[in-house]
Amino acid sequence: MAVDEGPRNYEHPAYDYLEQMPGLSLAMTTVDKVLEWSATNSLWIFPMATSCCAIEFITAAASRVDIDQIGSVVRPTPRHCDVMIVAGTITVKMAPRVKKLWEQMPEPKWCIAMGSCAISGDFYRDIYSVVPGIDTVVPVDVYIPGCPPNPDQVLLGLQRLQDKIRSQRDGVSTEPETRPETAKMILPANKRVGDPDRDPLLTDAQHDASRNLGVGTNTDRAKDARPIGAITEDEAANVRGTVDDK
Amino acid sequence: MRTFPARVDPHFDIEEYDPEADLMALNMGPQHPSTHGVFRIKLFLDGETIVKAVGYPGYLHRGVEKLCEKLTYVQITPIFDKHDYVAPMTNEQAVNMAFEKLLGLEVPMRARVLRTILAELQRIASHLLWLGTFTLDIGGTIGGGASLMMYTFREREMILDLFEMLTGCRFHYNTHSPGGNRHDIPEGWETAVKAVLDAIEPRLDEYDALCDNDIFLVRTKDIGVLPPDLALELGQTGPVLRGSGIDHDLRRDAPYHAYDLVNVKVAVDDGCDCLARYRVRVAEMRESLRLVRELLTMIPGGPIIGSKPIKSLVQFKAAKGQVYVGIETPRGELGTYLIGGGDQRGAAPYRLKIRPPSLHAVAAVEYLLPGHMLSDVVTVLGSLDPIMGEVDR
Amino acid sequence: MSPVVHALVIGIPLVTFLMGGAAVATWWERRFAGRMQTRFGPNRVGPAGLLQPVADALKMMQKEDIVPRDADRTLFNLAPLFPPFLVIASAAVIPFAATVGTDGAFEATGAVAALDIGILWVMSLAGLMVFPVWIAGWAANNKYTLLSGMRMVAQGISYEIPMIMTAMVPVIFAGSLSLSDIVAYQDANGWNALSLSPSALVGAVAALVFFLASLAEANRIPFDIPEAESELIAGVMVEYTGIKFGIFMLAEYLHTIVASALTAVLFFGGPSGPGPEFLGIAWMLGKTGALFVLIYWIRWSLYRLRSDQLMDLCWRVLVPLSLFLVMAAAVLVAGGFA
Amino acid sequence: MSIYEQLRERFDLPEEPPEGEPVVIPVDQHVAFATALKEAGFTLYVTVCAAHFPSVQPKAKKGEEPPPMTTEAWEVATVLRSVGTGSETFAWRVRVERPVVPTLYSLFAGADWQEREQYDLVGVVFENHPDMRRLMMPEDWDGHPLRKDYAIDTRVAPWR
Repeated sequence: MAVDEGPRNYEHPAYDYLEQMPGLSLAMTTVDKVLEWSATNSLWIFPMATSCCAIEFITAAASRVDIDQIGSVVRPTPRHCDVMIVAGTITVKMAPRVKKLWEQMPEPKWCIAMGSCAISGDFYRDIYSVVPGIDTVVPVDVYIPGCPPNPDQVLLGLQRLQDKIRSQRDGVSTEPETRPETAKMILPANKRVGDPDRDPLLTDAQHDASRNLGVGTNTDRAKDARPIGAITEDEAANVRGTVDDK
Repeated sequence: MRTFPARVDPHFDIEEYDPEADLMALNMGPQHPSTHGVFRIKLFLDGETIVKAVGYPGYLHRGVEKLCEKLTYVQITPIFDKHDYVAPMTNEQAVNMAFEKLLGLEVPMRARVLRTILAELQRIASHLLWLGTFTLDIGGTIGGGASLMMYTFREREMILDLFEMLTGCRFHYNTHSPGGNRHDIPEGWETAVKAVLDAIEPRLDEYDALCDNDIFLVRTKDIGVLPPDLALELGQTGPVLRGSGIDHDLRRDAPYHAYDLVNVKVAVDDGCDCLARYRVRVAEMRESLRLVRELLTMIPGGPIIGSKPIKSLVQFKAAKGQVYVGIETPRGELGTYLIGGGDQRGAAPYRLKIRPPSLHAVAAVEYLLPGHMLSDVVTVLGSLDPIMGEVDR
Repeated sequence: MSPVVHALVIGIPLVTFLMGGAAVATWWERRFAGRMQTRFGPNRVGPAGLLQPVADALKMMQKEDIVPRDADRTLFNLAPLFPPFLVIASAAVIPFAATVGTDGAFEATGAVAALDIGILWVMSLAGLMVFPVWIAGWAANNKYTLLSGMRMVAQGISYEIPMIMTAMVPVIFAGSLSLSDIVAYQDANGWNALSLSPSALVGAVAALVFFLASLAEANRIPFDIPEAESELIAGVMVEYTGIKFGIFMLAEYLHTIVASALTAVLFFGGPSGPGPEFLGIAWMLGKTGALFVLIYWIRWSLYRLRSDQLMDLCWRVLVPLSLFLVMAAAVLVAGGFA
Repeated sequence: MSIYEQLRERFDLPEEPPEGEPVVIPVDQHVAFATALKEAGFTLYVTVCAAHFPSVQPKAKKGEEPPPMTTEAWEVATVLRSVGTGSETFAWRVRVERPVVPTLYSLFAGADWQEREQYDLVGVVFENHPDMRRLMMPEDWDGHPLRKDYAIDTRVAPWR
């Protein structure tokens, strides 16, 4: 699921028609300016709101900050939106849905990672069920740091995104280099449940594994796992009643 | 004696339903504007009437319990801030009280009174947020609900400002620790609290008036009826249980902090429906306002944290055993089942089980939804006030 | 003046006015909601945020046009074309101005096509409005849009009945199906909903029922269950992107404006009012604007009804009431009280 | 008479309640114990907590043979609460060497999701539960994360 962070230069098909029309080439720069102005000033937001940052994001839409000032409306369906704000921790169970929702958004689209959980996973980073940063799932344009960021930082983040869109359209910005974590990402070895390409034997094996509780005995994952979390004998000895003294 | 309809069997086989019916399976969530986060409900609809509802939590499972096994007691508090992100103060208190009970630490009186004030302020803030999002569910994001939400967020900001004065943080405070509090009351804080209480009190009446209209009543009355016996069996606590007519509040029935110093009047409503839960929460806000006013006059002097050095881990060496501590958060009984002695030095929990009130509340949707219309899903779910960070942990 | 020239001379300004009005209405609504909610609303784009609708429209035109894989492509693309067309067509018969006729009497003019059966034209077009919404809901092949479309059809065909019934009350009073005649009657005998004659009582109740039914037809809170965001996310518009979604939004605002104008014409005298006749257009704009503000005031203050409660209200209250109103109006006219 | 004394008459319990931890009862008395408590007024279902105790090698004393490995075990603690003024909790544990414990679903409907969660995270199967599926983790997840032999940063393709 490595993310393609290549330059995204989506152009509406109407541009082609406009450019072919005689006498319009001079006007194109002006038209471009107007279109750029409209694109930056009407950033409709799709809130991918999962946890704490969601509350601060709502606060940003409420009285004190009010992101509606710069024309940002929150719409609950991805089809109407330009910016996806990922606010909160994304888990392994949720990540495929985020990817799907991102793909349902129409181009041109941007993504903002709000809060340290969405940026890197924060202190849940190393936990089995948490995605270490949403930029391993979708390409991120602006990071808003904080845990959670203050509501006014959301407004600032949107304004930074406006700057980025302007510079991208004017051709003065370059895409950042790929994050090392993203480059190291591996493709899913096994297809997910429900995928027609998934080996049916695999499903049966996993089913059995969880049924007879033979966890950690014969799966590849157990071999790869570093046993940081495994209990030591001293730990176990501390627990009353676990060590059979007889 | 009020009679309730027969209990729904949430495990009934959908194949056995009327074969003539044209059923539609509709997935709500995990990304849906009204599921309060990332909850997913699978609905089987006959027309617009719900035949069966199946809940799927877990889209925000962050492995907090596993993480706590790797951290020492003092390191766990900031994790707990993120867990019920609408009421972080009471979360910190819940887990720290479990540690104090296991380690045998005494909390100074000043810290106890301060904790009570913080808990009550947090209760007002949390219920204000709930009121806003509940009306948002009924009234829509472009509608009357949004207007009320903006108002309640204005008042919630005032309380967050108070917390920011005290701890320096808007949201995740990390102000409690085993044995006491970190941040002492700053100068002028009491006056600021009084000013905020005076500002909020008249506005609560306005919100009551905004909700006292026929549309709100027909949308909430007799919707999501939860009989008292089922509420107890499901382990409902807090406003959901009291909205089912059961007079149970840990602040009065099993006092902790400084609740034995004040007389807590428990709001109970035996309507058992969404409207009853709404009434209980609004009455609780007024009661909390009164409690904070009363407690502000009785803050004693003295230290805010126990004399034992909490940062030294050596003293926790003997911390073994298993304790359960539950306190009354805005959503109900937040309990911590703690098995001590995980680390080599005994400074970390061996196993820490959080008892989230929201998980119990949200489990009730399978019982409450069948028989209702599609529009009632959001009303019922909103009235249960689930916080997904707490449900999934 | 030939009918074609007449239609162009009045129709082009009317369409421009309606389109511009709808654009300003989006800006105004957001500012108004902001003011109601102790926040600002759009205020950075252009002076006082006035260019916000322009930016939104231009942005929507630049967006990618997505048709879902499983959607019915033809119907999906066809559906957004109809709503604005139907709404503007129904605005064609509404008289927006007043003049002095050849015999010195008051005459309501300014309609693009002053049909003698104006009210029938409006009502039949309003009846057609459910089709594009149903087509959109069906074609997108999404369960939420399907539910929304079904709700729209149920609500549309139910609320048409009280709407048509109560529209018959001014028709019975004026004895004509022409909107100009209805306005002229009101200029002579006082507004239908607001005058000292005994018929005003019936007229006022009829105006209320008609206004409620038009709210339901235009999908405004508290009757906006087809587009209930908290349940159905965005109703039939869930799958539409870019300018197609924009056209749906535009049609919603147009529909609200036309519903306000129609209520003003039928029950509040339309372009008639105190003062000389050339003020008629100002009166018309003022009344339409006032009703428009009222609709949005209601929208940002009230909650939403449930779909079965909506049907209950229609079939148990509004339909019997409107039948009674029609009978009462007939009795009043027969008895010579109106 | 305290609730503990009442229960001691019917069940085989120690003379005094153990200090600092809940009482342990045999697994075959689990449901009967819960029924007795529910009849005695502990009607509010609070929580269930399963814990995993893996097989470990205890420390050997100097010059002695190392003691035998402990057997792998699971503990399931259940907490109930009485309602109203003077509310108190009662907790008890069952300790099993095979992770199978009878369900309390027939007594407390709330045990449904709680026991599913414990099955999902710790891997204790609750017998006769009507719907023993995973609650938190995806349906195709391998293993039970809160078991002690499950590493916290277990590899999850494609992220780690």
